[in-house]
Amino acid sequence: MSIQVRYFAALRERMGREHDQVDVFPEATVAAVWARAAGDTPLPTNTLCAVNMEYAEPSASVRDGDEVAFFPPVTGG
Amino acid sequence: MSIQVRYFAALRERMGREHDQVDVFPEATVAAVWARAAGDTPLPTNTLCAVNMEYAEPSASVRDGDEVAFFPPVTGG
Amino acid sequence: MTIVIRPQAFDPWQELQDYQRASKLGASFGATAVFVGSMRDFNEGETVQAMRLEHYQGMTERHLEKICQQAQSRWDMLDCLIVHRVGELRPSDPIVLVAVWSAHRAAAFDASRFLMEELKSSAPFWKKEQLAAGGGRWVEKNSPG
Amino acid sequence: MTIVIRPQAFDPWQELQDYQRASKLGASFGATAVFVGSMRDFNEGETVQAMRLEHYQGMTERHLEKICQQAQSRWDMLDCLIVHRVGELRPSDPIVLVAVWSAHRAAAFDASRFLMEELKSSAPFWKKEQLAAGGGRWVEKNSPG
Repeated sequence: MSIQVRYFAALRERMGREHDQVDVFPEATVAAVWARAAGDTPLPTNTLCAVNMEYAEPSASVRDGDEVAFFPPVTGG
Repeated sequence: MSIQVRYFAALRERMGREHDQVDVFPEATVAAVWARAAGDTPLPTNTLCAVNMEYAEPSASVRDGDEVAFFPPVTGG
Repeated sequence: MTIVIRPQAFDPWQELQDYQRASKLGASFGATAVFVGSMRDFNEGETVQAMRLEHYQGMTERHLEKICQQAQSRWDMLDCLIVHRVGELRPSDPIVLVAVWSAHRAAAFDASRFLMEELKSSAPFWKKEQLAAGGGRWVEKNSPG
Repeated sequence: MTIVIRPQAFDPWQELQDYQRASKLGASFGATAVFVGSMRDFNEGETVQAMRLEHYQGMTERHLEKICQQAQSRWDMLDCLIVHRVGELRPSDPIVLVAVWSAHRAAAFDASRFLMEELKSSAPFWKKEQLAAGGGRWVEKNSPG
């Protein structure tokens, strides 16, 4: 399955890129998407995850074509 | 002692006037000022009292030259 | 800290724009909380055509200053503005504007609400409604906040 | 219910004036509660020269709509407006405007505060400060309200 991965803010800077396109096995989780995209880098503490623009847990599963985003705690307002 | 008495809103309309000038004995209270100004009319329930533009109880005493006001519950804002 | 009793209609957003432009607050404030109360055309089951707002000149200003000072002693307010209309009002006319500037949002939220509740429960203003069905009636008491 | 993400500077009072004039609220509302968050020139012991506000286009709008709907289900809101700045900001620039119109004041106060707290704790925006002393730093988390 092909997943579009996006990074924001400090995490985007740390990754050195805005997005990735990764292939994962069916039934893969958000955490598996991270592992595939980031290689050995563990998911930083406090990182928030979203699937198709809705907050999701790392244990949530993804589907082909999903957009998965990773970002630090939000600081708007 | 001479006291300036003022009425506001519904109470002003009920009294049929905006103010009175009354003479009371030394050590007179706000309640005594009312009695002198209003004659037999008892102080309507919920009436608020002020002496020199500060809220006061009917039992508060007044001094020569004071301005005493009577008015219904406030409804601003 | 500014308190204005105004017999003319006012636009609260225009007041705020003018007030803030003239102020020396600069970039010290991070939060502004504002409340505007306006005249509705409907109250307690009746259509209201107009309203007369009476106040106790002198005591009203003094009392509003006192509640501003109370707010200032309880919260880190950088500034506050109260504008209150008196006289003859029409539906949709703004009645009251309360604005608080502070460094952080909790103080602005808390102080603006405190000022409104104190104003409504204790500042000497009185409303008389002119009903569409004819006749006038004094509003007897404010709803709890 | 209107949500605007704006890359240009805005004057919150002008926004409110324009929005309310164009609205069909008439004399149905008795209460408007507004919060404006603006950029301070000082944060966590440092003078801040400028700020960049990043967001997740699409998710941010959708998330703000969701919290407006939550507020609408909890309080009798007649209307609400959220304007949030993104891009390059200077000290004293407004960052966010939240406004709620309702018949009575408790709903306006409660809903506007709810919207701000939800926005700050969960809407995908991120601030990067440019310090006067040199260098940039990401704001790590929002203060509790």
